Amino acid sequence: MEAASNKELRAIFVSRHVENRDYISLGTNLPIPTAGVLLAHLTHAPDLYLNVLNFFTNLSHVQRFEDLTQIANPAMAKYAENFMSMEEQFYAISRMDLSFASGLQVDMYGNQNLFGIGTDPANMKMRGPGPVGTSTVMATVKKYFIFINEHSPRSLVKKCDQVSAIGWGEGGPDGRAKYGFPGGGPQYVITPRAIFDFDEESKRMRLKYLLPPSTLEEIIENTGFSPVIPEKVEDMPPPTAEELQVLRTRVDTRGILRD
Amino acid sequence: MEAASNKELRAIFVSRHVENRDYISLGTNLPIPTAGVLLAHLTHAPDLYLNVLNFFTNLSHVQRFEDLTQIANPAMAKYAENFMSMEEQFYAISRMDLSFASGLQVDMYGNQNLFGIGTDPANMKMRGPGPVGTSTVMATVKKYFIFINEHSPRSLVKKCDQVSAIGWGEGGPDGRAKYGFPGGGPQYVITPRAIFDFDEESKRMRLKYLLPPSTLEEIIENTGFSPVIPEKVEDMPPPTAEELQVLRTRVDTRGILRD
Amino acid sequence: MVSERHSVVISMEEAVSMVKDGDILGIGGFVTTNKPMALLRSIMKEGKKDLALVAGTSSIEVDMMIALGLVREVTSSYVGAEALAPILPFYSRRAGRTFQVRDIDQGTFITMLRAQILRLPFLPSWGPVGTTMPALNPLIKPVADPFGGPPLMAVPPLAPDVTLIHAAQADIYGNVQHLGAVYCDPMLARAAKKVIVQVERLVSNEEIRKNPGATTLACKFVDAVVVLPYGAHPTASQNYYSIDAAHISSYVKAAREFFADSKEPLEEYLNKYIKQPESHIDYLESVGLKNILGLSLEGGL
Amino acid sequence: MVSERHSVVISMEEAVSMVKDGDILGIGGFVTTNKPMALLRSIMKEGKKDLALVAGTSSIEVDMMIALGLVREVTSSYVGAEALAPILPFYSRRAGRTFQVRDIDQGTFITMLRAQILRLPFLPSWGPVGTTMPALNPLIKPVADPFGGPPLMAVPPLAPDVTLIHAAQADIYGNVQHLGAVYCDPMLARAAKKVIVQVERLVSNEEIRKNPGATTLACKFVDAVVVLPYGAHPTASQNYYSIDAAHISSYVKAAREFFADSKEPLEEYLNKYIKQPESHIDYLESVGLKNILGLSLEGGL
Repeated sequence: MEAASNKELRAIFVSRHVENRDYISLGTNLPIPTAGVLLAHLTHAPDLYLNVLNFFTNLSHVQRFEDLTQIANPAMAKYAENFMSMEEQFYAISRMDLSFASGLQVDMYGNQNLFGIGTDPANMKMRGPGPVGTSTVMATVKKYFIFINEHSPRSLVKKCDQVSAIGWGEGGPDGRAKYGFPGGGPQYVITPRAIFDFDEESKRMRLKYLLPPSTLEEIIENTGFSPVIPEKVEDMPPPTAEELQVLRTRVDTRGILRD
Repeated sequence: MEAASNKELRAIFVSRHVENRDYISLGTNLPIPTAGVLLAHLTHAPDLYLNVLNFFTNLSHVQRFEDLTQIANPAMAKYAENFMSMEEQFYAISRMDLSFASGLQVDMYGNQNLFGIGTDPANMKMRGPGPVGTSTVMATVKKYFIFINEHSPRSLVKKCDQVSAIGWGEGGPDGRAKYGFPGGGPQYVITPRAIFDFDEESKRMRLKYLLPPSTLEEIIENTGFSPVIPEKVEDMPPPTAEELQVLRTRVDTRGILRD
Repeated sequence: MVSERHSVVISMEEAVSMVKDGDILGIGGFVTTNKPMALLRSIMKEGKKDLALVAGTSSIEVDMMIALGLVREVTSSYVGAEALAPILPFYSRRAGRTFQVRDIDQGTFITMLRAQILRLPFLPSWGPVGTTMPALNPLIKPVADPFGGPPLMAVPPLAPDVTLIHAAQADIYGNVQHLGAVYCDPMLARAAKKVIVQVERLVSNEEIRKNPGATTLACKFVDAVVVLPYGAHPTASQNYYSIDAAHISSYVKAAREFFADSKEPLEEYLNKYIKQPESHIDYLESVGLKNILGLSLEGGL
Repeated sequence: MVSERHSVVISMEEAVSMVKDGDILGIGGFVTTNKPMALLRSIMKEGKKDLALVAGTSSIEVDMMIALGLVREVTSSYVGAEALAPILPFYSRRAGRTFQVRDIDQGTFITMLRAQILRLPFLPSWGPVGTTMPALNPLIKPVADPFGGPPLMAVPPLAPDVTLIHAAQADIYGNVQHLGAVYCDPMLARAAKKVIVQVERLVSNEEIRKNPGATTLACKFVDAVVVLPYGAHPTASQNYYSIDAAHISSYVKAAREFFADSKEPLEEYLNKYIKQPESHIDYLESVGLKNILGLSLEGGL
């Protein structure tokens, strides 16, 4: 079988961190984490509870997904087991196991900025679309992964111009505890070049896996701060035949992760 | 036509204070106000919005009510236009125009006690059933009427042993304003012997109408405080033929208000 | 490779074993409708004790558990049976003596559940303002309005260890449909650590998906389903049967006599309906099929 | 003697006259689904101005109104069109310049609506804690936890003068059924002083009562109903049609060009779809029946 693409590796990484019975919200416009969650669903997590738009559903009986980019579509209503109002969705977050965040900027402690670029509130250089629900969700969800499509000094910054959702705050082991947040905070930052976790003490981003074809030098060059670099950077354990097969034949049937 | 009974008069008083398009919750176990509201509904208020148990309904198309005591019955589901969860019912109170309160004790400012008899929280003489929703509802509903089935010094007291819902607090024109309550407070106290409103300045209960066969002396004797007695106590304007006819032939078809 | 989606349908015995002595027990339904009576009877039969009952609007189920000495605390806005019994004997006479009351009104009760659901350490409520509720319930504290208005009253979160709910139907995965009013059940479920739902009947997942808007508890909020037809008896079950007023009155009469002339009628009631039946079916037989099938939903109005 | 129950069905003209210059305007729906576009187009055509838009998750409707210079303030957690346009030109470039942004996230937005619905002067929210939201939005203030935990952030109530909603069906009395997800619509309606709902079709009261559990806005929360089939176009209408992605993209393209080479494409778009059509039917004709009937809900997944 053809080797896994960079995007496929990221989806498989997500899949391996999904547990059976998890409750997960599939965001719109995030095909890689969506593929990862669905791969888990069709392999080891048949009891997933999925929140797609305002539909509450389980898709373990779906044989193949025809278009991964269209999962967040009102046509999903046909699989719905429940409709949830926006209020009910927020009521459900305390039971949510995993969520995905993103940002125009993400800083070394996993804080995110979707408000805009510029430090002067009255005169920003560029306004982002806004945080949607992330400020509240990232404060309260059990755990979350940060997903960014661009790994550059512009997106991975020392300090965000604005902060729309807190990761580990100003760092340190009590980075979140001092706010009293009920949620567990960000566990991983997934970029096209690498996967990071957070150092237990400093709560700074720490390189976990390089993603091909990136090199350590490229990571250092393209990150706007100094991430923690462990003495030995392990490789991500390779995809199994089952993972690749289910991903390609049932989840990503159009091959959008192989582009 | 037979003259109106005491209970019928009370129902008709309520009916006259119901306006078209009002939103009103019909409590359980309160047949007189229920009859009053339904009488208004079938005469001058076809657009009433009624909340009965957790059903939201309009009953203007009902030709006759077979059993007034059974209005708050799950069988009402057949007339429901909407189900409301308990949470939605509380969300709706800010749009509610009229509600009915009651109490083991009611004091001279219309404060109510459904907690129990006895001033020592740790050792009450008798525990009441509890306030149900009244503490919150009476703080926020646009206006409300207090309805008690017994007019005695035991039920109409100078000071309640416990207070489960606020009427005019400690009295005075800012009796409610100092708490910041959004609701308009109690307008009338309706007993088997009389109807009271509240003095504009002192916010003390003021005799408005005597209900036959009571006399002024009986009122004074049976009230645990000195209500405001105006120089001239008016009679309640008598029922119209239409009011009595609709009440007897369509609303109270079993004649429970004529016992 | 693909394992199947799991069923959460369990037996009564398994359900009861999910409740421990000392638990905070959430009870769904509304006064004398949709009470999870079958589950509660098994809990009473097993003698689970030191229970803190969280039942916004409650009735004989709470009174009976007090009568059996199983209760350490009650959080409720109402304990009564309306026209059948405005005041219930054991609740009214033993409150503050054999158990603590957390006095609350329904609006404030919902606020405590909402605080738990949103994992907020407090929420303000109008309910207690100006009343003696804070003196009766030390959980309630004043909170300043940061926008300069008068202070409000705040309540902390309330999290049942196990919430018991009665509903019309569910699928094997735990998607529940009430087919009528839901009362506080969704909030009691969302606030709880574990949720057990007893249902009149089991339906297919396809049946649930035909009308997803009718799903009142999504399976994520349901840990276990127990199939217990007529399980709300003697309270009403929406869309299924009305209250058994005669049965409820027989309990109330026996409980009143306990405090007057004789303790025997209550003992007889509890023996016949709680202690002796070996199963829910046994209980229904002791009530009698004729009584049960006579509880039509027609009439009224 | 008995007058009849009244209809709340009104014309587009009557509906638009309920909106005044300066109003706080609540807009229902979710990003590019169930937006009350037909009502908004009439408001834009009439040139109602100084509007404060309250739209939790919004899209081109907000961007267009900014382009037309009608907006003084936006309260929203998201203005974008997802894959079609992650960022919308007028919102992104004119924020803080021609209008104020009340920065908020969706959880905090709901909290503001809930405060209004419950008539509470404030409610605490996790959303702004630790973030720069309070610096961006001066309505947000810290509030002490009366139970001793770290401070939270509080928001005041938010009350739209008029809320506009798009839904599947209603009866003439204003009982509304979405036949699908409701998004923030029930909260936006409950918090508003007036509510106007545009529907795909009118149904009988009997049809509503066949499934009261499907009623998403009870008539008490609806002041007016306007029958506007295909009224959500070019956004999707649940149960009726999908988004018109090509149409949305044509707006986005024109708006982007406005800030690049040419102001003409935008002027053409606004003329053709907002200014010239004399009625909703006129608008649909300018879009073309073939385009409209091609927006099937099938496919996907």
